[in-house]
Amino acid sequence: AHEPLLSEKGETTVAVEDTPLPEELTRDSVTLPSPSEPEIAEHYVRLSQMNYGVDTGPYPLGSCTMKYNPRFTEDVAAHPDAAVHPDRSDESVQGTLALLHALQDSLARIGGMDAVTLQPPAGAAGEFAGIAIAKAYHEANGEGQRHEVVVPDSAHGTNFATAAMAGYDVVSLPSGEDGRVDLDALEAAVGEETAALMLTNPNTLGLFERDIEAVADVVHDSGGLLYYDGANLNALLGRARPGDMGFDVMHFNVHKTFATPHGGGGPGAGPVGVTADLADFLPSPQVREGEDGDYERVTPANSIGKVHGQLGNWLVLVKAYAYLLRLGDAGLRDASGKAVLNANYLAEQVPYDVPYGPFHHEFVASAGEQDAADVAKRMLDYAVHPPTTKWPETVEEALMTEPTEAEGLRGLDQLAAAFERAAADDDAALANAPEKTAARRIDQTSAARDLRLSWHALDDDSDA
Amino acid sequence: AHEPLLSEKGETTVAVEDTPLPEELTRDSVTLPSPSEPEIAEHYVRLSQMNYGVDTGPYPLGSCTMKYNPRFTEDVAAHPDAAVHPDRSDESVQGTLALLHALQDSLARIGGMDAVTLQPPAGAAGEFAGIAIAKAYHEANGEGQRHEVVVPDSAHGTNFATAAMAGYDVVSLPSGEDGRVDLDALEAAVGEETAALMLTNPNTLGLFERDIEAVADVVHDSGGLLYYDGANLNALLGRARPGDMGFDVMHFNVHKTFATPHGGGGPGAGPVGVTADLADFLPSPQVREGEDGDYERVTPANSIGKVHGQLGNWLVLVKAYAYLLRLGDAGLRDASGKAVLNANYLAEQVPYDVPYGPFHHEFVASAGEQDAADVAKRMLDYAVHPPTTKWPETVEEALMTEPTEAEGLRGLDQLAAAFERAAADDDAALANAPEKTAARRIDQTSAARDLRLSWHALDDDSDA
Amino acid sequence: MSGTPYAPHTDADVEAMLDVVGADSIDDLFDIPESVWFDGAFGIDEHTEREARREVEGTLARNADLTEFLGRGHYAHYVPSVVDDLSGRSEFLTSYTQYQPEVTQGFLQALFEYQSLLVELTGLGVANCSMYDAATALGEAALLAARVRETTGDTVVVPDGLRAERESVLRNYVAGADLDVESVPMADGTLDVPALRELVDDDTVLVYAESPTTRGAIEASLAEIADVAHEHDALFCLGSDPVALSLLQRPADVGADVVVGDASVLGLGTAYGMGLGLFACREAYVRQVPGRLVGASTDAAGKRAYTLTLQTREQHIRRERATSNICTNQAWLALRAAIHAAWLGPDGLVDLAERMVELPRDLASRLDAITGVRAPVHDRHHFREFVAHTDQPAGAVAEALEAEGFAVHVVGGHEVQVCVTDANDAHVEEFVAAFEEAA
Amino acid sequence: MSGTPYAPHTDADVEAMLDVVGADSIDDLFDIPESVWFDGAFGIDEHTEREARREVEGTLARNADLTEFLGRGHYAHYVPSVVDDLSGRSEFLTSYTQYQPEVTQGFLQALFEYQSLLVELTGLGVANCSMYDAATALGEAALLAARVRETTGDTVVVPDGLRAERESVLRNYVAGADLDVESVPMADGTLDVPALRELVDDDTVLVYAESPTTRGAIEASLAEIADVAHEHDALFCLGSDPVALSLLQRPADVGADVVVGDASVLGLGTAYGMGLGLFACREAYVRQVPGRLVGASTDAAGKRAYTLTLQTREQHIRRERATSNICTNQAWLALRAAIHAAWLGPDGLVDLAERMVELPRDLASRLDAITGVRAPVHDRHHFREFVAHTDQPAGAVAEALEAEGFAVHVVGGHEVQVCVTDANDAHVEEFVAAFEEAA
Repeated sequence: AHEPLLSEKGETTVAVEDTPLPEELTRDSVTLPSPSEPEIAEHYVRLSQMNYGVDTGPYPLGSCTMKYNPRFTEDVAAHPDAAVHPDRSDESVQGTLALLHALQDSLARIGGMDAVTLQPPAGAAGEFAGIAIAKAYHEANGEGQRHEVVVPDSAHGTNFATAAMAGYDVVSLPSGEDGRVDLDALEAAVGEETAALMLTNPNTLGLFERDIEAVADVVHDSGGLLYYDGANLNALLGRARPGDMGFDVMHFNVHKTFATPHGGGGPGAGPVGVTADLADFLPSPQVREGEDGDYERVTPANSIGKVHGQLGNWLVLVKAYAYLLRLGDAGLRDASGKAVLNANYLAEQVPYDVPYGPFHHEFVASAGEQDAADVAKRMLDYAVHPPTTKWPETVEEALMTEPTEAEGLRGLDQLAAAFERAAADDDAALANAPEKTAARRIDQTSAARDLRLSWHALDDDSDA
Repeated sequence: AHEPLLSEKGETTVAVEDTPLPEELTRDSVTLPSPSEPEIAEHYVRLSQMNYGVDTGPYPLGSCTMKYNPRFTEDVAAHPDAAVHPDRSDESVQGTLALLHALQDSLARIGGMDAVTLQPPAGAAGEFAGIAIAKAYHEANGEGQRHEVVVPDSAHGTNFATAAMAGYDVVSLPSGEDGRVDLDALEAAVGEETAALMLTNPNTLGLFERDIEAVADVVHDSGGLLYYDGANLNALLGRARPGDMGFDVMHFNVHKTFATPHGGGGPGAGPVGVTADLADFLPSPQVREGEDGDYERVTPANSIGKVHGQLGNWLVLVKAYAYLLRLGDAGLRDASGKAVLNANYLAEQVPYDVPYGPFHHEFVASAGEQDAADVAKRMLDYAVHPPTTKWPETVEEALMTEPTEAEGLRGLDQLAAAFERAAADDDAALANAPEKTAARRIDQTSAARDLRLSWHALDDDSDA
Repeated sequence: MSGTPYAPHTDADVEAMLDVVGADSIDDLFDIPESVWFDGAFGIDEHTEREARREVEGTLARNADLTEFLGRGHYAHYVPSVVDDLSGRSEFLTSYTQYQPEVTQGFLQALFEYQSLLVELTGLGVANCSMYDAATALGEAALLAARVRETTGDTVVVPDGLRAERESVLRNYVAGADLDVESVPMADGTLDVPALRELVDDDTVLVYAESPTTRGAIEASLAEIADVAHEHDALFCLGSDPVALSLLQRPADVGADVVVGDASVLGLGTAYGMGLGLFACREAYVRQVPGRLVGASTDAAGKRAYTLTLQTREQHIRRERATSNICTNQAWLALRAAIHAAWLGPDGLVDLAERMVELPRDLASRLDAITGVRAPVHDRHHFREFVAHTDQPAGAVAEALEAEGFAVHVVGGHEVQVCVTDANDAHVEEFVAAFEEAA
Repeated sequence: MSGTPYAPHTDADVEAMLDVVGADSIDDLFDIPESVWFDGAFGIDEHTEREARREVEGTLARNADLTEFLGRGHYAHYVPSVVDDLSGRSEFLTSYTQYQPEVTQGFLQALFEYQSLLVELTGLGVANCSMYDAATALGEAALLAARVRETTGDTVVVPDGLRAERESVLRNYVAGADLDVESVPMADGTLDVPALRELVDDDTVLVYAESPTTRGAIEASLAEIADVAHEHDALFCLGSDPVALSLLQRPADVGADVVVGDASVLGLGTAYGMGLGLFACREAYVRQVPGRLVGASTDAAGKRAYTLTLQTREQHIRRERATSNICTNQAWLALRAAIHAAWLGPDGLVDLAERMVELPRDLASRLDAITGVRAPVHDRHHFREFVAHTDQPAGAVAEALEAEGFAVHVVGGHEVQVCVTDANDAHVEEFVAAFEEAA
């Protein structure tokens, strides 16, 4: 399967002239493809057929929670009443504000938090907002000297990047033998310079930080705050809440936990929950229910300001809210339970060693002598999407596997078979993989060395 | 690619008991698949990927007019105001009636007819309605003795079947040397027993019946009526009208000419146009504009009654109307022009003989020594949909090819290349085709001999 | 714009193509005699996509905003979003009839599954890929009966309560076969079986009964009706729908030879009367079945594969000896119905059907409590709908209800018919209040 | 229902799986200390799909039915149906970031085409796959400027007329890099270039200007502004959008080093401020670009193939030394924008942009004719929108308009701002009439 670029199907150069503007304000020309609608439909239908999605088959990407995206939430988000301008008066968008308020409230209860902002448009943006809130809090308390954020070595790369972006020095915390936070190492790492510890729980190995309360005490005793990375929240819904564990700030990934589609890389949404002490620092605006029952946008007293031009990815939030209503308490708890059951069941079938446990919604197997990335490529030949690979680095040749609750026995067994077959393949077969996909193994080195980032840059010898 | 049956993914038997009805009124149990929504999505997404559609590539099925189906017409048909019950009062469905009235009117003008019914739900149903109207007309004129319908030997099979279904004896009219109606043969065939001649123009060879006026005279002189099969109307839009050629009754195939999607076999719509003399016989109801500007449903004076429980395939009619508005006069005429240009251009590239011409929107090539059905199967390997084959029988090993206006130079050249390659293949290659499709050549004989028409009947040895 | 937006040709393409075919202009390619060349205009203005949408949607918006309590053969149930999403995939929506099965396995399998659903619900061996609607399916059933009957006959017997539209379609369908249609009276909402016994004789080719009936009553005497038909070598055809069939007696168990009805209760809804003709019959008649059949087979690699089968019954092969002239049918709606049924599953189907007994029972009792109203009129079990007697003229009641935003049927001088399903049950409170005012 | 409808497990499946893993119950699989085990309820009721739809749609329906003449950075254009249909295909919508390019060539190619569109429109060598919105793209531009500058600096200069929300985001983004934000005054709707020249010095890392400005004026001095920035080794960042860029001066031609803005004007619309952050820059800065980049390469068979490239800039590889923490971005909206742009084509884009000059010009002259109204306030060319002076207090005018069903911005004591595009131009007559009443 190969689909030419739209530009290769025919470009047109339009001279920009005789416009309603003086010539000096306008460009000379525009050269772009000018496909007819039938050609557009064919182009994108074909491209879609060259793309793996949740409906295509199992998608066990560890830490990504690629669960089924219910269709009705798309219809709800497409409702004409959802298409409103952000500068409307509060009175004229009571529906939008009511929904946002209800979602703030639901997320607060799910996280065990006292207040939630829906503004951050992605998980990383949520981290940024959360750390900015922590920073503002420390500054307001005259503790602006706290310049370090502590991050376990197995954490998501975003945690490190976020802390740096917010102006913090990053302190990497080595994991303990058991794959969890080492309390002694933590004691050594935190102190008067610590602004926060960022933690995922269950962590990236799928392990619950059993000492979480002690961890919280250590951090709090040092004057720091505890930040919860919501990437793995799908493991805990209805069975444990970050707020109850001592976390002060957290973000939610609605495109992971609450089934909004990932869209090939977004839009997601990364709401942030905080305890009461931090609520005044939330971004502006928050949605509040007024005394008359109407909803209004208000600016928290010590607001950090904004992390997004408006209220974030509104349509994504609508989908998340619809999902929450569909499932309710029992559905959310069941989703979590089946996600954990699936991971445990699948791990039993996988021919690779799983060094750490007990894990929850995901497990990290080790490909051992095999190259994990090659194993993944080979699994593509067996018609499934492979797990996340080579991370966390604390496991050799890691295969980080998260089937989610949306996979049934059939899908799990299909995954297990793909693992089995790849494990039995020799290095040559792995190195040559994939063989059965639309594209074969792609040359990353040449892509990065000889940059071709637009069709303008193409003049290649590839057999296009 | 293989997708198990839903039943093979797991059936559930539900005992029907403790219902609100007495037991003697209820069944015992129901056994059906009970897939979860993720499984349903996966199932049908995979099935769709095993299906060729207009967006997949060229679709040059002669006589089928597989043109691009504009997406916006789907949105229009999905509008909540289109979802109404047929038993509503006229006053409460003025929108629906206004649309139907406007479509009746537009089609009348396009066909050169005086009145149009939108009720027939498909082309064949349109034929049936049209012939029933002709019959009622003759009976009203005391000419009930006319018991024959004349149909050219190259005509669509439906014409024969329709006439028979309406209780007529079918007289097959041999084509002339030039592929058109032979006036002498026609003179011989028609007479006092002739109720109607059914004709397609251009005919199934793509040829315009140049003597159409003489044909009309012969039929009318015999007291018969002239019926126009609208299957090939895409060839004439804006350049000729059946009414102007002397046709008394005609049907339109909106899923051919007016771009409503064929849906894998319907729903289509087959509106019927008639001259003023026949208008009183149209099915009930017609939509009329009353004196107050409101629209109302009325029963024509000598109505044949109904050919569909209500007003036909309403949502399909909405799409057809939206298409007409989008194109307007100029667009319709251009569509026709480009359809004819495309057929002529493609025929130039095809390595097979095209015995008859000048053709319009389609041409019939002869595969000669090759088996046309095998050629078609081989073209599947070359990633295009093949033409209609083995029909009309007046051309040896016919390849009836209709690219429609929706194909551009790229698509036409792709088709030409597929024809070229198949023409160059030997018999073994043709007999083995297709090789590259999801399913290989399917055994028709065993399908018909050993009938398995539901999953209940499956107990097969196939490698499912 | 001065042409179709749905052709890819640039002006240069057209010129190049004209060169190849050796013509000066597109018009030159048309072999149309001057005398019938059309020089006029249709007078249809072209519109941008946005304009066309605004125009059509603006027209549709002239429909009044009514909550419908309407049924009588056309029913709305909640259609889940997956139906639109999956059936709307263009590989399904824009494909042709499956004459090249090797590249249309997806649709063929979906239709095979649809057939299987109906086989399960009816208990009969064969279900086709669809007829146009319930009315045309009934017409085809009568023609099938005439074909399969050993001796000729000339009568089709239908219930007196049948919708007039269905009877009219039936009459048109059977006219060519010289069959006549006779009606048998109803007794308190269902068929008058003694009267039926009187009417049916050896000239009867088909007896048709419905359950639920047009007035919403569940027919209790199906087996008896079948016996009457069979005693005279007539076929028994039952009219029903897939939701009702999930709960009511299995047609095969009561002796039905053919089942017809409208399967658009799944996947579509009322759609101003657009339908999905259900057609199932005993396996013995398979070679006389109208319409398309999908069968399982194997491909050259020995894998299971699906294909249209018994095409020799059809018009494109057998011409005037075909079992019907139908070709294009309602395949895409069959796909939608199959998706909807899969989404419900057997549990969901039975649950839904049970609610279709409970909802009208409850609503009837609410209306019955209103002074001047008696409901249901018939002492029967009901499905989805029932008839209510109003002391006020029914027309006036319906008009008053319409003024309040509700639509009901007027089915007699003092009778209105009311249908309640999962699509309108959320409005029952307001409806009852309005009814109280109106009656 | 007593669980998620989106897991396929039957009860028997669960039992069998528990057997395999050797647990008595699902709860046993959770390694959560008793002390933090949650026994409470969230209090979120479960809903059927139909109930959930009714609930959410009912909530949304509380939004007033207003015709919006609103802009200021968030614009609605007509989005053709193909955008929804094609982007909604689940292979696109439900896919993850393209970390396995061999099975995600379709999305990668679409993003490559999106990048190419922006490269063409900006004339700059690099465009990324998206930032969140215009505000965050500006923040990233400032951080890029700080990274690429040879000497350190501490100031970002922005126009005084910048939306407060964008400035707030910018301040948050640059706080970690210890940069401050300063505003340069506007002169009659566009940047005050002499004032800019005063303000910019060697501590300036970035000069940001917009065209069209937040007040809808087209900036005529872009090249001069760029020169001021470049004289001090600062980067020049232009804020615009893809429709405006189709007509206005090409950023590369006026010396822009970075272009940011909101590309959701294509394929999405206002969506309560959800955006699609446009980010393009000179090729020289490619290794400092935030966000994702798709590059062309070849596969093992020598065929062209696409892949995410330069991932070493990104957080999952480089952690705290990444160019940004962004990972999930707005990829699906980029796909939608690309489809919309393809549908328009270069002709359609330029035509649309020309109408965005004509429509506000015409509307301003209509409003100007109303007694007590002066429009446009600024003696500039405008794009999509303009500011009007009202003798009446602007708040009162806006309130009166809202009562008539129209929304406008209040941007000063006696200034309202009005935006007109192809999405609301059909309502201009009624709007002018309402304005006449209101003013």
